Amino acid sequence: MSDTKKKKSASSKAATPVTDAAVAGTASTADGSVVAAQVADASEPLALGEARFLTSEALGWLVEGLAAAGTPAVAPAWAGDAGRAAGGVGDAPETEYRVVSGAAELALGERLPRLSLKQFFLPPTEVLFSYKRNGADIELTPAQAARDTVVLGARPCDVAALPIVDKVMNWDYADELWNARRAATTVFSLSCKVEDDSCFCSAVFLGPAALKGSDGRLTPVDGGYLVEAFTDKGAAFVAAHADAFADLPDASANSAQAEQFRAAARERVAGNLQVDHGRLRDWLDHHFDDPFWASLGPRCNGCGVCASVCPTCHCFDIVDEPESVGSGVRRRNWDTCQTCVFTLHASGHNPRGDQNARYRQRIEHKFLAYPLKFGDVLCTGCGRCSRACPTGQDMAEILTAIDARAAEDAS
Amino acid sequence: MTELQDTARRLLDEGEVKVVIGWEEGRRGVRPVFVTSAADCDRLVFDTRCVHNLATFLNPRRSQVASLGKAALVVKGCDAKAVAGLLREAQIERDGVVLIGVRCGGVVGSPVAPDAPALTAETVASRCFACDVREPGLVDVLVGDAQPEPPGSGTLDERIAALDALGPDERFAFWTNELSRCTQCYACRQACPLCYCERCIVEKTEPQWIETSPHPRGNFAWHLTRAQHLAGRCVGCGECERACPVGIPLALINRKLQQVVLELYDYTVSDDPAVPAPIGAYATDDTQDFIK
Amino acid sequence: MADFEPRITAFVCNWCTYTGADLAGTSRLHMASNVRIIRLPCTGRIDHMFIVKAFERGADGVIVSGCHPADCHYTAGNYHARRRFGVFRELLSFLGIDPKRVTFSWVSASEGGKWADVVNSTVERVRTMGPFDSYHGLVGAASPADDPFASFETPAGATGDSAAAPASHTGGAS
Amino acid sequence: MTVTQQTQSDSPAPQAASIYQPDLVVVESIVDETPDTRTFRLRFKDEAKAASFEFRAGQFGEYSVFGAGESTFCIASPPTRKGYIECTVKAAGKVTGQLREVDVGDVLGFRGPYGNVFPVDDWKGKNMVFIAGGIGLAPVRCVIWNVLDLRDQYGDVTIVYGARSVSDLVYKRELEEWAARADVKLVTTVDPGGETPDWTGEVGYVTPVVEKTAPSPDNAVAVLCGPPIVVKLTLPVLERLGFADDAIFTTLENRMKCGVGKCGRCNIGSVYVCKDGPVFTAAQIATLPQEF
Repeated sequence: MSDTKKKKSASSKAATPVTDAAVAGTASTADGSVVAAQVADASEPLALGEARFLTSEALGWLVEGLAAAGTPAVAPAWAGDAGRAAGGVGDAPETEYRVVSGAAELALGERLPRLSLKQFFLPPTEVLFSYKRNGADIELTPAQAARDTVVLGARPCDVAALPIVDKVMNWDYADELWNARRAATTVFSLSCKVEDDSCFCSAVFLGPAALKGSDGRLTPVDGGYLVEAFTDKGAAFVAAHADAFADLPDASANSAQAEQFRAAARERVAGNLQVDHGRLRDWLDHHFDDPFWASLGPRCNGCGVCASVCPTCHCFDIVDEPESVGSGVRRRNWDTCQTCVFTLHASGHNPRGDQNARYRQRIEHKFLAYPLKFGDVLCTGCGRCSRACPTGQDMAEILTAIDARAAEDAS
Repeated sequence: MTELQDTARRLLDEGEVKVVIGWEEGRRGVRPVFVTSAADCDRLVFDTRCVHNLATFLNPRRSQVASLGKAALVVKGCDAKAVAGLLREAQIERDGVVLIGVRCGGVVGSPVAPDAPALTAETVASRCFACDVREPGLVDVLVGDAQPEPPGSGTLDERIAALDALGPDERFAFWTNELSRCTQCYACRQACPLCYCERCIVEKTEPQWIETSPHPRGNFAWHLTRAQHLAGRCVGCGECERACPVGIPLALINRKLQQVVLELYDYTVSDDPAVPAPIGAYATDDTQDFIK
Repeated sequence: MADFEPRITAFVCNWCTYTGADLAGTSRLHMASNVRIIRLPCTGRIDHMFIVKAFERGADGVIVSGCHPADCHYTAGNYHARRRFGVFRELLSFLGIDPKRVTFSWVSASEGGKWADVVNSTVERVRTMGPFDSYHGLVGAASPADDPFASFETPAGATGDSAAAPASHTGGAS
Repeated sequence: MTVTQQTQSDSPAPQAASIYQPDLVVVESIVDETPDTRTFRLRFKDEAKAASFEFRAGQFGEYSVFGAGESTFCIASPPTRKGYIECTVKAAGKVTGQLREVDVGDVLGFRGPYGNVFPVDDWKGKNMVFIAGGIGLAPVRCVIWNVLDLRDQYGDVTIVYGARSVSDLVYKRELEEWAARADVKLVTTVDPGGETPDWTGEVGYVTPVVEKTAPSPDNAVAVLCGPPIVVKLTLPVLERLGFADDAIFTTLENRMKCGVGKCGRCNIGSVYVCKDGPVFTAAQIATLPQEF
C-alpha cells in the first residue's frame, strides 16, 4: 500500500475549518449545514401558481416575440454548422444552446446540446475591462453589463450547474460579471428523457427533472409542454407572457402524463451509476499517490475538451490584448487544468508534471475538494466529458472503479 | 483478432517491449489501451471502430506514456504514415518502437458503437477513400488478412471543390461562422500525432503571435497557423476534426493543403521516413507563377 | 472606392528589396505613400504569421518581397520562402482571404523601378478592392460596449464578431 | 480611481468596476537590485485609496502592466510604512519582462491585498529566524522590516539569506544595514562558485548554512521562503534543529491568475493557495498533497 495512510486527511488543514463530517458521508458546507440543496429531485418544492400549458406552436411565437423585443432567448437549437467532413455520416444531427430567433431552429428534447449552458454565464471569452492610454494616464472602462435573457428548455444537468458554480463565484469575493448574468437570466429547464448510458445525474444528487437552479420547468405532454414556475422570476415571466400560456386542456391527465414522463426518465438513468460519495471522498483523500492514477494518464491527450463541454468546470485564464497602440482589453478566457502550462511556474517548475497528476486533479477537485469547500459535488452527471473525450475516458467507469476500491478499503 | 493478441503476448513475454499500445473494448465502443501484462493481451481488438491514430502516444513529451517503457504500437496504414512523420522529423528512433502493422480495409467515423459497424458508402470515414496503405509497409510484424478496397466516394474532395467554387467573401463567411464556435481548447492539436511541440507557438507570450482568446480573430490566427504548420506533414487521419467538441470541419483545411502540396510539389505523404517533407526542403525549379 | 487610401504593410529582405526600395527613393521615382516597410534579414525569415498579424492590426494589403532565386545572401532563404508562401497563399484563399490582397515579388537591389511598380500596382489593386473590413471587424472594437460577447446581441449585418453566444449562427454572414 | 463612464445610447449602463479591475498606481521609484531584478515603489493615484489602503505582512497583489497582463508578487514593503507599497520582480515572463521597460512616473495597475497573513502580532516576544533563498527574500523582507520597525517587541533576530551569486543578492543596501545592526544576526551566503574575491560571507547552499548557523528553536519562530526546492530541503533541517512544525512559516509560490479564489489555478488538494494561503505552517504543508 503505497498510499499515504499515515498522513492526516487534507480536510483538517487549518485554512478552512471543515468538519470531519464532510468526509464521513454527508456533504456539509464550511459552516457544517447539510446540503439541503443537494436533495435529489424526488421531493419537489411546491410550484408557484398552478401549472400552465404551452403548445409547441406557442413556444415558437414566444421565442419570436422575445427576439423581436430584443430579449435574447437561449434554447437548444439545431447546430448551425456545416457538419463534420472526416467522419462517416451516422450520428443524429448535433444540437447546441443558442440565441434563437425562429421556431424552426428549436430542438428541445433532441440530442443533448454539445456545449453546456455555462457559455452564457461564463463565456469562452469575455472582456473584463478596456484600457486606454492618454499621455501618462490610463483610463479604464468596466465591462458591459449583462442584459435580461431567457433560457427555455435547458437540461436539468446544465441548469443545476449554475447554483453549484455560484458558490465559488461568491466565495468571499463576488464575481459581478457572473452574478450580473445570473441575476438577469430567467431559466426554464426541460424534463429530460435521458441521453444515453453515459448520463449519471441520479448519482450526483440530481435527476432528469431536478429543479436545482431553475426558475421553472417544462415537461413534455401531448401537444406541448406542462409549465411550472418555482421562483418569483419564473412566475413573473409566465405572467409577463400570459398570452403564450394557456390552461391545461385536462389538468389531471396532463399532470399524470408529466409525472409518468419524469418517473420513466428517473428509472432509465438510475441504473447507469451508483456511488457512495462519502466513501469516494475518503478514498480520494488518502490515495493521492495511488497507482490508479497512472492507469488514467496515458490514454489522455491533455486537451481539456472535457472541461470545455463540462457545465461545472469554471477555470479561466486572464490575458491582455492590445487592440492598437496604447489601448486594448483585458479578457477572461476558458482554461483547463488538463494542459501542461496550467500550473507551469515562470521558473520552469511544474507541480503537476505529467498527465497522471493533471487527470487526478480533475477528479479530486470535482469529487473531493469542491464538496469539502463548497458542499456541492462539482459534477451534474451530464456525461458530456465521456461523450466528447477523443480517447474514450469514461467518467462513469472511473467513478465505478474508485467506488470499488473505496468499498475494498472500507471492508 | 487472436493473431494480434498472440503477437502482443509474445512481445511482452520475450521482454522485447514493456507495453503494447492498441485498442480495447470500452463501455462506449473501442478506445486506446496500454497493455503491460501478457494476461491482458486478450483485451486487444481491431475492427472498423479503431479510428484513433495511436502514433500520438509516441510523442516523447508524453512522460506518462514514455515512463511505461519501450512500446509496441498497433498501427493501421494511416497510423504508420504518422509514425513515419515522427521518424522523418527525428522525434523517435526506429528501434525505439515495435510496430505491429494490421491490414485495414477502412474504418467508420466514430469509435462509439456496441459492435463493429459494416462499412458502407455512408458509414466509412472519408479518409479511407482510395487508401493506398491497406497493407502498411512501415512495420515489424504484419497481422490480419487482406482487406478489399473500402467503399465510398471522395466526399472530402467534393466538399472542398464546392468551397473552392465559391468567391472569397462567401468562403470567408463560411469559415467565420465555423471558426466562431472554436473555444481554442486545442483538442485538434492534442489529438494530432504530428503536433508534438514542447511548447506550441500559441502558448508563447513573448511575442504573443496568436491571440488565445477564442473570438473569430484569434481563431483565424490559430487555425491558419495550425494548418500551415501541418502543410506537407499531415497524414489526413481526421482525428483533429473528430476531437473537436463543436464540430468544425477541420479535415477540409488539412485535406486542401494535401491537395496543394501534391499539385505544387508533386508530394503525397507516405509511410517512408526517407522521403523528406515538402516544406523545409526546396527545389531550384519550384513553381513561382504567383511571384511577380 | 476611389477615395479610399489603403494601408499596405511590406515585409522585405534587407539585402535586395530593401536596397532596391532605397534606390527607388534616391532616384526620386514616384511611389504611393501607403506602404510601411518592415525590414527582415531574408524572405526565409518572413513568417506567415507576419501577414496575418498585419491584417489583424488594420492592414488592407501586404507585400512580401526579397531576392531573386539564386541571389539570396543566405543561399536558400528565398527558395524556402517560395515553398512556404506557395502553400500559405492557397491556405489564405481557402479560408476566404483574397490572395489578391497579398503581393509576392522578387526585387533585386538594382530594380528601384520594379519596386515602384510593385508598390503602385499593389496600392491600386487594393484600393479597388476596398478596406479589409471583414477581417478588421472580426472582434468588436476595443471598447467592451460593443463586444457582442459581453452583451449577447447578434450583430445584424457585419460579419464582425459573429457570435453573440459563441455557438450562434451568424446573422447575415452566410 | 477616475473611471470615465463610456455611455452608449441603447445598451444598459456599464457595470461598476469588477473585482478583476485594478486600481491605478504610479511608479515612484525603481531600484535595480540585480541585472534582472528590480524593486518598484508604487503609490495609488487615487488619494482616497492611497489613504485607506491597508495590508498585513505576507499578503500579495496582482500587478498589471496594461497590454502585457497581470502577475502575482508579494508586497515586499512592510505594513508599518504607509503611503506606498513595493514589489520586487525578477524578469522571467511577459509581464515581468515588460516591467523592465517601465520608468518612474508610469502608471500600472494593482489589485489586492490578497491572501492570508503572517501572524506577526502573535510573535511578540519571540526570537525571529528568517531564512530566504534568491528572490524569496522579498516576502521575508516585508516581515523583517515589520519586526525591525517594532524592534523592542521581539527577541533575537537571525537572518540567513543565500543567492546564486553575489550579484544575485537582492536588497544589497539593506543587507548592509542589517549587518551593521547589533540587534540583528545576519548570515549571507552564495552558492558554490557564486562568490567574488572580496566576498566575506559564507559560501554554500542555504540549507547547509542554516544547519551550520543552527539558530536556537527556544521560543523561536522561523519564516522560510524561496524556490520550492529550498523550502522542501530546509523544512526537515529546521525540524531537526528542534523547531516545532507549527512554528515554521513559509509562503507557497503557486502559479496564480485571479488572486481571489475563482480561476482554479493555484489549488493544492482542496486548498486554494491564493485564499487559504499563501502563508502556511510546516504542519499545514505536511497535510497537503505533495503537489507544489
